[in-house]
Amino acid sequence: MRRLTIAEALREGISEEMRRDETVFCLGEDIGVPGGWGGAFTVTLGLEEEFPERTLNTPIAELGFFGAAVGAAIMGMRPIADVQYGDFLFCAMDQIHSNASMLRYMSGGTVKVPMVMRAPVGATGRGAQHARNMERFFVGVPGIKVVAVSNAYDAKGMLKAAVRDDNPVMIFEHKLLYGSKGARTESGAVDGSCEVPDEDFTVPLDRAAVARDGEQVTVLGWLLMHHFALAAAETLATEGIDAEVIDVRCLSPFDYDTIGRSVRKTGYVVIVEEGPVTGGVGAELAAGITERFGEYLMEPVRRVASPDVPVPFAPVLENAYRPDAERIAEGVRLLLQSH
Amino acid sequence: MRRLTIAEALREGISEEMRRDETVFCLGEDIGVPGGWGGAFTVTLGLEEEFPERTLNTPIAELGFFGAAVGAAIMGMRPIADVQYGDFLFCAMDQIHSNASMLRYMSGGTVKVPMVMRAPVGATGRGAQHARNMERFFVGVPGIKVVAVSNAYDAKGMLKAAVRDDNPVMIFEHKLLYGSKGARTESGAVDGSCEVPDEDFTVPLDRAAVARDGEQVTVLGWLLMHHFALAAAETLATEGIDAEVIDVRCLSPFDYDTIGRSVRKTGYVVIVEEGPVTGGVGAELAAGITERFGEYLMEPVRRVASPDVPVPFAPVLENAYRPDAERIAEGVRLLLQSH
Amino acid sequence: MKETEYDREFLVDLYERMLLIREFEEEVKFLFLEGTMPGTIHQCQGQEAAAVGVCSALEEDDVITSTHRPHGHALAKGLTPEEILIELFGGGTGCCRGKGGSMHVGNIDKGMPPAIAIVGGGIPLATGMALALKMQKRPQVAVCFFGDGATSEGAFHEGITLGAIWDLPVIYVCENNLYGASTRVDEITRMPHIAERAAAYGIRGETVEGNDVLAVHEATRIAARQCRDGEGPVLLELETYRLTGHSRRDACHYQPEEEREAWARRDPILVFGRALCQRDDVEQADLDRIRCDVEARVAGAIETARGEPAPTLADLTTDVYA
Amino acid sequence: MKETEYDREFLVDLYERMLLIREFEEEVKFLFLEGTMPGTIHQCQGQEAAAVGVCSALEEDDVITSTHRPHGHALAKGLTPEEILIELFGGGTGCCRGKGGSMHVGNIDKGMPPAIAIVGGGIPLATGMALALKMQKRPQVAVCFFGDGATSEGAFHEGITLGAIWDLPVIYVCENNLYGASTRVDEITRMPHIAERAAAYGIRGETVEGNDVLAVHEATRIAARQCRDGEGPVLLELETYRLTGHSRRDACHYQPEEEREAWARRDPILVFGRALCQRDDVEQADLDRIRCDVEARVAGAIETARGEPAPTLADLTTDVYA
Ligand SMILES: Cc1ncc(C[n+]2csc(CCOP(=O)(O)OP(=O)(O)O)c2C)c(N)n1
Ligand SMILES: Cc1ncc(C[n+]2csc(CCOP(=O)(O)OP(=O)(O)O)c2C)c(N)n1
Ligand SMILES: [Mg+2]
Ligand SMILES: [Mg+2]
Repeated sequence: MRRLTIAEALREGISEEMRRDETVFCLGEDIGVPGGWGGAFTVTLGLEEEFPERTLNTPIAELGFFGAAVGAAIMGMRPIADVQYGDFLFCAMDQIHSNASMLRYMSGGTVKVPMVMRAPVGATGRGAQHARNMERFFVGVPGIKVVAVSNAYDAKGMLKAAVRDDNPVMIFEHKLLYGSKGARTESGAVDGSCEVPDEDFTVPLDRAAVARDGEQVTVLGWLLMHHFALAAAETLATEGIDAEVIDVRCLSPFDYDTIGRSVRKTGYVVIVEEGPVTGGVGAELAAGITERFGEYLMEPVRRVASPDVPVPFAPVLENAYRPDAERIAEGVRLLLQSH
Repeated sequence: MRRLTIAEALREGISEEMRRDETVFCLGEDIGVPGGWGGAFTVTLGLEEEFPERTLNTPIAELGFFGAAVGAAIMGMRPIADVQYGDFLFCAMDQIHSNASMLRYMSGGTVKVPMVMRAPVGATGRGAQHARNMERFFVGVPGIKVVAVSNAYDAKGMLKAAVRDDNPVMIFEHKLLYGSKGARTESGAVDGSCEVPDEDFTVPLDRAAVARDGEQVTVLGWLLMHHFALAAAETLATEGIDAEVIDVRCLSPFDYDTIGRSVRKTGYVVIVEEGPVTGGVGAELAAGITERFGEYLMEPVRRVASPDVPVPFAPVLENAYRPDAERIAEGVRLLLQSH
Repeated sequence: MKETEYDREFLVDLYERMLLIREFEEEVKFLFLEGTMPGTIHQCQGQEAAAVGVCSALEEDDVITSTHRPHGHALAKGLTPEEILIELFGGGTGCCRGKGGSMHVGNIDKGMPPAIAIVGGGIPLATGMALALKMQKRPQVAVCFFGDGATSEGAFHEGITLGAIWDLPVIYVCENNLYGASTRVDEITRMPHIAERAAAYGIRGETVEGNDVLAVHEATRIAARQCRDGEGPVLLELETYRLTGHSRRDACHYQPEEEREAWARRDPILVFGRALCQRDDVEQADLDRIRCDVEARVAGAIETARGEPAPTLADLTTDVYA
Repeated sequence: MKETEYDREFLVDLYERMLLIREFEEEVKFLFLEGTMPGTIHQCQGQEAAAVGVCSALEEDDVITSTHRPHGHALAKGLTPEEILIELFGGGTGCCRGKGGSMHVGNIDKGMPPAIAIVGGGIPLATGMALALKMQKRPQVAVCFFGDGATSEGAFHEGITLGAIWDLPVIYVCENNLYGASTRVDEITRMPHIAERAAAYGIRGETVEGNDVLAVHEATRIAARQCRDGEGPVLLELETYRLTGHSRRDACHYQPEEEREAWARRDPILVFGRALCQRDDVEQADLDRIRCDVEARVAGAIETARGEPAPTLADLTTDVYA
């Protein structure tokens, strides 16, 4: 076991899968240029050295190369397509939503589309067009699986599971969690590194993870917000509030077994989300939990999310946009007080 | 007052606004070709005769002409951009989400983007790629207003309000409600026509409409589902169940005043939606209602929507995909029984 | 036309294939108009030489992508009239199990994934299929059918850009039937020929008489060879015309009468049939016999298709994930 | 260069404008590296002749769109160093009230909407701005800046397609600096020149020595005239090079050393300064004085910008809707 950053863990996972299965290949902008950065966040750094023919640097043409990934996938390849920033998924939207997600169904189950998509999300001082949390635009879209990785272990394990899955899988990653180094270090980064085994392993694409056991309230988050939820739980613990913190991790489908177990136990739920509250992933999660476990809820599910605004640039505004540990803790307090 | 179909009402609304304000213009594919159809659903039929210079037939380039609409809007024009099928909004997604919706905020309020977007949605025997309900991809996106019109009066009034609004407004229309005639008649069409005044009028973009008063349960729907909800209410009435039926109509922002009044009265809510249940508009509506009026709810909000699948072609499957009056009624019965 | 250079069997086969498409489309049109067939249709009467000319120059294991107007391509690629018709009727045993419908017919086992009805959407897809072929070091080519209207889409530009820089074995086949829906091609570009756009990507482009099945066949044969030799992609523009509406019940009032008539005289089946009869070994009676066979074939297929069961409700939620 | 045909004042002004951009960018780079400026940056050292050459040929009420690399365009279009710097510092009185940041600087009152950081995204936008100008029968032109990398985007294709068929007064200005991020232009197209792509749209294209400010000025003047005469659009390719990283702290290891050095020798400010000194009425001392002025100007602007207040929390939720 070694401690790896998320960027390193993804890099290792990709390389191992490419070694294991020669139908696996990567494509994306600047992913493997000698002297370059290994994509926007160093994940594919050096990949072109071992796999010169399976590391495809693309032109800036997201619609084109996502579509090409779909086409290659239906012909037996297993592409891993990478956008530099999640926001650019809007450019590729048609190929993802109209082709990748639906070809299997439209073909009556005769075609399969085993492809992986990787997208960094989150507000990081770059202004509105390089900042959005794109999860909401993919959750619930039939035919696509969606996961979000908040630590290196999951990053590697889910990447590998995604590569081996026969469906299109979207992996959301957070810019502040990569642990990208050198010139690509992010200011405000949060540590997503952890011990990662040397042996081959995968992490299932439909299981949430209970990161902290607790009895009084269930706090659900993913990506950066999961880390902040853990920090909030520490604060709350000092106040005598015992929070269970779950890394939702699998966003489509949700793992209602794990979530349900917690809700039945605590009776209180706070969902934490980076991104405008209205129409976010938290909406579905809140509705789904209420439908399934409403009788156990002592109060309506509470959402702690961003206000309904684009991502502002000024640090003072961006920090107010992004929920932090204190806002999460306050959300929990308000929820528990309300009875 | 005359009885107009939705297609006619929109056509009239567009013409009147173009006469009133010469910055208003239309652009889209096949919208004003002599001898053509007036767009895919006859809405702009004949428009090019009165406004040859303000009826712009575009190439098949949704990203391009939506982007051009944004550019024209920030320069003082008021474009009305039309996609033939809502599904094609995916092609234009980047211009809508990254430019139209955010330019005002990014500019610190110095730019405005007064544009209207019109998109027909709904499953209508055309298979998966011409069938999706696109509302979910726009609800809650900061900077965009979203409405959905289920009758001719609203269609005209909201179209006019949208044209006069200084923000990007997305108008969803339903293929089965247009009342398109001649070669463009839709099989399975439902009557959306109604009396429409001759005088100038607008319908606000943030008000839901109580279409049927009732005491026992609130049924929320829009577009085609609203009509089916009304039909369900008739059936339920014969069983002694008195349903209040609300045409949600304004999807972003929601009118929680009107909705709240009803919820407080009935204590039971059913949301009806065409489209996969998971991550739909109904999720936000359910979460939002529960947060705001949870104490009045006797049972968790219930959603009646499509299963989480792409839209199938075979009529028997498509009919099962699309909620109908009977499934809505059954949803209400189950909800009321559950206590 | 160089009919004399080909042997009879080959030529008669081309004729029969075109006629099969025509007969299929005419019968389907009837079924739609009489209301027994559900959904909507986009048909290809008048464009049969494109589908048949191209596919006759391919190997069975080459692959194609198609559009909202896919019946002809599907038949030319070897899908049976039955599997397509069942699909059109919404039958559970159709080529897409009734889940696709007219705009999405295909059969991946025959080298044709479901047709892509998003205009231009098949272009990146075909590019990716060709990429797979190249990476897998297989000798096949991918053929990407699309219309003149599709050339304005970003997908056209991005797809061909990738095909070009990766030297992929893909033939981009533009059926220029002069209209995208009701919009004439000269309204959407200043360029007289779609093929000239090839230059922007540094690939070879060629304008071909699209109603001449042999010309199309030849151009495709050469393009396929070029692709197999690692010198792809190629852009072929097939000049043709649709002799029917854009979709069901379109009366085509946006097309000048004379234009329609002029193209009707260039009906690819008519023209090819006439040319065939110039040969010593082909007589009108042969062609008539073929027509009879084809009519019977299609009638039989319709009969079969009508009898097939619809999907069951349980099918609604299957095939979403693999 | 035809420096002799222009009067001194004009030429010295061009020099000063280029120098202002250079000095601005160098200071900003320093502020980023020392960590006092937040966010990320994309800078244009080495490309000053493009921004200044183009904008000097425009009227004040002409409009432009820009990209993720907008500082030079903004300064050339008449935004003050102060309003940009405040924005970069995240100040509430910046040109975008602190809500835009480096990648979105702009000031619509000066003919520049917020820069679009989605590569290619400004191209349809500029097209629409030109459409408005044409519909409003105004004499202005729109100029659309973008990079070589943007030419692969569907937005490039669709935007120019519309500009061409509607004969819009828009100049598509591609600053070909040989790289899109770390990817060399010859990896993304088979074509040696971006300008050749104009032919696919039936518009005029021209490759210009982008580091020669007068060549750029002249080419733009002619293109603008053409557009105002209703004969647009035009595609200009300005061959240039970025003498700095793609974004902050990029060491450019993907660029060959000799290439960097060769282009450093073609530094547009250096070259133009040298040419200016050939004139009888310009001496090195004049240029030195300009440099001093510019340095003082930028230093003063930084001073001012640092002192401006940040937005308040209440600003977070304003300006979402009009
Ligand atoms: C992205 C997209 N935009 C619009 C349409 C609606 N539409 C269907 S076919 C068609 C015309 C296509 O023209 P062309 O590519 O020339 O093909 P043809 O119909 O002539 O075969 C249009 C506009 C669509 N299906 N997809
Ligand atoms: C749609 C999109 N894809 C990718 C990026 C990330 N990105 C930012 S700048 C850039 C390179 C742009 O190259 P070019 O157009 O040549 O402009 P230059 O940076 O050279 O000025 C890339 C890939 C982006 N901003 N938008
Ligand atoms: Mg066509
Ligand atoms: Mg560049």
